[in-house]
Amino acid sequence: MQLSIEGVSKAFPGVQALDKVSLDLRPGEIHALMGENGAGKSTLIKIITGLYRPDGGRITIDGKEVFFNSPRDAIAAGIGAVHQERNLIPRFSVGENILLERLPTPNGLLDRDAIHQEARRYLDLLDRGIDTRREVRSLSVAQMQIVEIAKALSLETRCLLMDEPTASITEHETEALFALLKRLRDEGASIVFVSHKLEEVFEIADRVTVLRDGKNAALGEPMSGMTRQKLISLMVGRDEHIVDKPPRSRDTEVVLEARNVATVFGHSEVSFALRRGEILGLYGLVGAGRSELARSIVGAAPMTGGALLVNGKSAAISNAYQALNQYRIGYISEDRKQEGLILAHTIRENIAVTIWRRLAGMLGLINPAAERSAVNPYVERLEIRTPSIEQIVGNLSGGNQQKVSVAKWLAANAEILIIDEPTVGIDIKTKAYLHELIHEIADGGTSVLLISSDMPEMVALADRILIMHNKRLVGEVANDRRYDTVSNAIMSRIHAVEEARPPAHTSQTA
Amino acid sequence: MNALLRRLLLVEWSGILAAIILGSALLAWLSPAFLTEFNIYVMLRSFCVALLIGFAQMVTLAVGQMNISVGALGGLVAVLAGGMMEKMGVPLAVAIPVAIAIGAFCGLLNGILTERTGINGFIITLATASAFTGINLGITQSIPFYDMPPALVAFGSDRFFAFPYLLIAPIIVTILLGIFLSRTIPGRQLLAVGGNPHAAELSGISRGRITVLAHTLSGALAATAAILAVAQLGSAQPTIGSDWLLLSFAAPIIGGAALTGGHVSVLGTTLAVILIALIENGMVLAKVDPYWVQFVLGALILAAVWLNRWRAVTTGTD
Amino acid sequence: MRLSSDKIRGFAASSILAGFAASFGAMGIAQASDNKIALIPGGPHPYFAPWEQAAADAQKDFGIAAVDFKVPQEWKLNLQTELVESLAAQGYTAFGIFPGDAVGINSTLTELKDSSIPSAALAGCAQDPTDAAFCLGTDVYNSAYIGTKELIKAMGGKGAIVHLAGLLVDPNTTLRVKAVETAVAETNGEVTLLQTVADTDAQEAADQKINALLAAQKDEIGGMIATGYIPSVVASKSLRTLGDKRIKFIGIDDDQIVLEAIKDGFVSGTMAQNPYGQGYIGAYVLDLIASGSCTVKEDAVWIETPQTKRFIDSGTLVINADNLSTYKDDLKKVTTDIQSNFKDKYLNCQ
Amino acid sequence: MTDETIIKERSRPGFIAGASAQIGLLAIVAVLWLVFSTLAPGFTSPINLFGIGRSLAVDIVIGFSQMVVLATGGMNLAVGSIGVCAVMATGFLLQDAGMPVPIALAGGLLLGAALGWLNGFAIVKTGVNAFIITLASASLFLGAMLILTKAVPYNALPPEIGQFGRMRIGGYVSPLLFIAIAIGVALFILYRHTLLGRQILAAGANPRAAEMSGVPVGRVIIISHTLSGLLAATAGMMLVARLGAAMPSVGGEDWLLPSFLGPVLGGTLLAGGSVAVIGTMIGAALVTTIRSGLLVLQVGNFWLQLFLGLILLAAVMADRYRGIFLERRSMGRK
Repeated sequence: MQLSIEGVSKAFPGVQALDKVSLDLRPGEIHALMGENGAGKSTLIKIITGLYRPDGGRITIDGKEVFFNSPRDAIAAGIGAVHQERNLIPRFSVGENILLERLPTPNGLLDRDAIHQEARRYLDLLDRGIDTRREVRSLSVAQMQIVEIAKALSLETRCLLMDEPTASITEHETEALFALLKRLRDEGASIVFVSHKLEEVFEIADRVTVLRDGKNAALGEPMSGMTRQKLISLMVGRDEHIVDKPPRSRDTEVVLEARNVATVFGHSEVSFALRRGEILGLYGLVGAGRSELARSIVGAAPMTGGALLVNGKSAAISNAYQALNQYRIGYISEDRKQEGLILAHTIRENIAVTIWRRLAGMLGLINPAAERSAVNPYVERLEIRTPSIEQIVGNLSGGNQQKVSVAKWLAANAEILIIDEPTVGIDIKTKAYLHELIHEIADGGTSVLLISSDMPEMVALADRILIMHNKRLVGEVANDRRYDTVSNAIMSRIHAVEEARPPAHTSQTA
Repeated sequence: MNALLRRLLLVEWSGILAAIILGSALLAWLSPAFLTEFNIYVMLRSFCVALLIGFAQMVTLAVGQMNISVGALGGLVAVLAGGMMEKMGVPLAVAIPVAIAIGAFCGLLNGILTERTGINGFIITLATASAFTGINLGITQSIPFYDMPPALVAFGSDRFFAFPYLLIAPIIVTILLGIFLSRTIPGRQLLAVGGNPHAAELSGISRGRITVLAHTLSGALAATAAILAVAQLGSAQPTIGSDWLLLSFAAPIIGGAALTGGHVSVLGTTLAVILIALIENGMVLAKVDPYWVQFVLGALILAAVWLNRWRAVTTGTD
Repeated sequence: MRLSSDKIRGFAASSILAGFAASFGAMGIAQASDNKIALIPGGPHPYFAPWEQAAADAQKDFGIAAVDFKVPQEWKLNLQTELVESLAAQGYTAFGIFPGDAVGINSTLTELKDSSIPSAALAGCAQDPTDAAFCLGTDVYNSAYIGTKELIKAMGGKGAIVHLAGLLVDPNTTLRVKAVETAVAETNGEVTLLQTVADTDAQEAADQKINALLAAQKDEIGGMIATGYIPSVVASKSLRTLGDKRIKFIGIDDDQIVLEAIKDGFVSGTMAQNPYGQGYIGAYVLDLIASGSCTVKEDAVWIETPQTKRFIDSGTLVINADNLSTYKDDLKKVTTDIQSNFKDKYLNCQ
Repeated sequence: MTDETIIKERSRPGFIAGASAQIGLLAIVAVLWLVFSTLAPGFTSPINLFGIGRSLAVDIVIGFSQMVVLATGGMNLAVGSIGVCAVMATGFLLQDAGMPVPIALAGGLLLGAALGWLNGFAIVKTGVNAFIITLASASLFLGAMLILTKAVPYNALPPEIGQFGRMRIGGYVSPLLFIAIAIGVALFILYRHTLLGRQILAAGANPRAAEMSGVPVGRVIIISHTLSGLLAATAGMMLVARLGAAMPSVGGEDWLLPSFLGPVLGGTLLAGGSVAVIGTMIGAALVTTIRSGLLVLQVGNFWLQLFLGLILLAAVMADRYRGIFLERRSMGRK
């Protein structure tokens, strides 16, 4: 299918999101769509999938102009998509979600067996471990992402738009996805691929279109002639700033110690020590139980055994409120929208939520001026791009949202920060900035427990790396900032454990 | 805990079922009249209208909406049906479908207004509730229509042993609704829109059309409830529906529906209505002092809910 | 001028009652007046339907500028008081009110009095202390008492009875409960009160409770008395469905369903009230008071009830199979009697 | 434009719903006042204005008692039951126990707050939906009241209570209206300027995120329900003054719709996390105005409800299209 976008524009109140943007997609290619957050990628995808109507320009399929009034029209025209937002029905089974808009009804009624058989076919392309009869709300974030992809695949459209499909899945699954995409391409499908991970783009894309501030910065350039630096400068307009900081020494005192911790999620014998001012990485495949461990540490889920010591003293943390206010432990959730931010509230309120107690004066009154002056430095320091701190957080780009999330915890003055997937879906510039910031936080004496599925990120940030597999810690790797050796060491450790026991489903995450 | 019990406990309505069984056993022991044929008939009959009221609200809850006008709409349909039959001599076979169609139309109106204006369905149906009641009172001047066709009245009171003929209607509706919500495309789409409207839309489901569908269905169900109420009471009273609102929410929500939409249970709602009917019947049978009735009602609802909560916590299916 | 034309129309009116009334007008007892009188029920309810005709007749017969029947949107105290306030703002000069809430209405009546607007409680009474000029209506206590006596008579003086009462939070319900208990107590144990079932004012609730009751104790129950409109209707229907003529039942008000059940022998009787007369006489007297020509006689021979010291019985009679066809005439006669003696008995007029 | 454009559709102006939305609703109320006073001179007569103000005052406070719970994303179906319990408690303290007025009022308010606390405590401890808990407790509270009082009203209260209810300031205004406004101001400050208010809104908008940020969500919900009980009791006290008596028939289910009407019309979301204090007052004013206007216009007896519904519908639609129009215009400028 020859999909062509010609000079499309779209304005929202206060913003020109797209300004005469073009994109041409040929049959049998993987076309990368790149750009920083806010550059207009998602808006463009929403126009192609019929969710938005463009103010100007035209869309043609095989030379004929098309008008999409709803996602329905786009699907009918043969365009499938994986959107950036989570688009699953929580209470529906995996199978039903995959086949949602065309559930099989052989005699007027749904045929559940057929649904699960059919869904299985697509899901098996990516992950055999997910049961199609499970309710989606019981899946982990990564598993949901895989379901999303299977859902898009199941449309069997000749054109597939993928807005950051790999954002929350691990390398293992990414590899499977890429193999699949390549096969589809070779069979003649056209694929638009949006990602912030340059490594992935270089691995898989044939051509690249770059957006910057709602305009074309590059239009369908072949990847063969592209270098990393050139791509970055197209997106950012300047060169990438690469953090390269030597690992810190680790002879400071232990601030957080886990001794044989067990949890309701099934963790057992988890023991580690986090020292003052260090960044301790926690790496693992999807379903390894990293986020769940973090949640147990801050008291959001009960521990069933073992002990936690904060500053050498035994700590019984029963909720996140206590974790923050008594033990100064903060948790920046991977699920920004559900657990991190209050999207409907302003930047000021989101950042100040952790420090209202400190700001409140007589009778619990909060002085608005004091609040603003407490918040403003963080907005400036983190370069949160916004016209005002009264902006609703839901209206910010993903990167800026993440900055707000981090700012909140900086303001809270936590001594121990658990940071879960800090740069998922974040553009390169912001990502680099956040990396710098995390280093800065650690240098300032805060201890960081970093959870990330992004191997380069892990290598760039952590001082040492714990490896978690199936709810157990299976090893520790020292980080010398050399990507190849460190990632090899980690992966071979995981594979060794994997081979030592019969293959377990990775889907048992609660 | 043996495996069967554990599996049963996993089902979300099992707590209510347990409450029903416990309550029935207690009542059978307390009052010999409880298990008599006539009392069973009485309970089954009182359960009919309530169940349809619960369903009328349940379908709007499913899509993430609310219908404050269930009662007003039911009242309007009741008097229009009564008026048609008494004043215009419309035969029963015509009047019933027309009345249900009127209910569906009123629901359609709710749906279209909600969808087109983008105003919260709560507010729209609050306003239309007042309008429907106004038409009802304007037509009847608060005087009921009495001359109902004998066939309808007989349908409302006759029985086959303990089985009231009136129960046929809710049984059919329950089965159809169960199939509709679990096995048909519009039914699944309805729950999909309730569960995640944005995702449903991206999957090519028309959110607007489905919302309108839910309201229309709600109107038709409320109309059916109204006709049953007319049959049951033997006259078309303008006050029909005036006390439906709270029950309409209580039944689906006690039955496990999420107020936020996307999750409802036909079986759960049915059991909740049975539970409520049982409690009310039981209080008369047990000769509860009238001043204690309200208190006992509250305590029993709380106990049933607590039982279900205990089940959820124990089995971890929160 | 107005009087004469009204008089002619009055004579033309076919009803006996209108004839009587108009002849009073002709005798010069009533004067044409500029009063605007509102008759306000507690809410929409079939009981009050005759008030509309009563208002129209009174306006015509007594030459009153306006007698209007105004209905609160719902059976709620605040909607009734808002209606009264609004009508007072629009210049109505007298109010005949059914106190949907016997206690709650009083502050509004006090306010009316403060603005020199007279008011009377019609159909039911406001609870003393009240600023209503008088209460013309059914003595709820007495009606329930007589009804129970009637029931006991029908049962042959012994057996067990059940009381179907209305909303428990309504003060009148409390009185009715007491009345039934008193009547039962007077039988010295011959008759027992098996159960009181309350909150039967909504269709479905009544249907459910009454049927459950019959299911449970059909054989023990010798008789039932209903003191609310809806339970009367529902119980009549249930007894017909059950086909049980053994259980005696006394209802209240003359709803068609109840009357037919009496005709067919399923119901022993019902306590008729006199809504038309309440509205008609009420308007007549309020007009006299509001015109300033008459005041209420403090030392008149009022009936004293548990609710108020200034009660006038608008007539309670038992409808049974015998007087089914004639009770309306009986009530009209009662109305005429009360109206013709009202001035002398209860008012001081210049 | 951001990658999160879609959020815009669901987002809303600041946590105190945007001033412009409230100006729109206020404008509609103003237009209705203009229409009614032109068509029916009786509308602006002192007795009518006084009546409107007094009904409005009670409706506003009832609305507030629901609003404070809506802010947490819950609801309180027991407002009416709490109200009537407080009313009867005050009646008892005044008439049977012979307490002085201030102590009796304080007793009633305290009982209201305590019952609200009980609701909140049960909700937080059991984790059951607020809807179900308060549905059950509404029955429990009302039932307890009936058992204890046998539904006998207290109508021999000290006369100054009734006098207060009938008092007119400047011939037009009821002191009750000032009480309602004062409560409004206090709530406005609470949500805008205090730690507690902010925490309530954060917990209502996204309880998980708030919990993670160190907001004591459970405590905040309990406090909100306590406040709701206190406000319901306040509305009850106002009715005691208004009626000069304490009766078992006030409150109950009758308060349910008005309690939602004001806040929701005023822009409080049922989903939680936002309150519209001023909006609640305007929303209540809208309904009271339409109702009173129709009464003054003498719209047909039984048809009045129909017109009430239609005008309400027209008003909310007018407000809605005003919003859309403004949005379009601001885009046109771009």
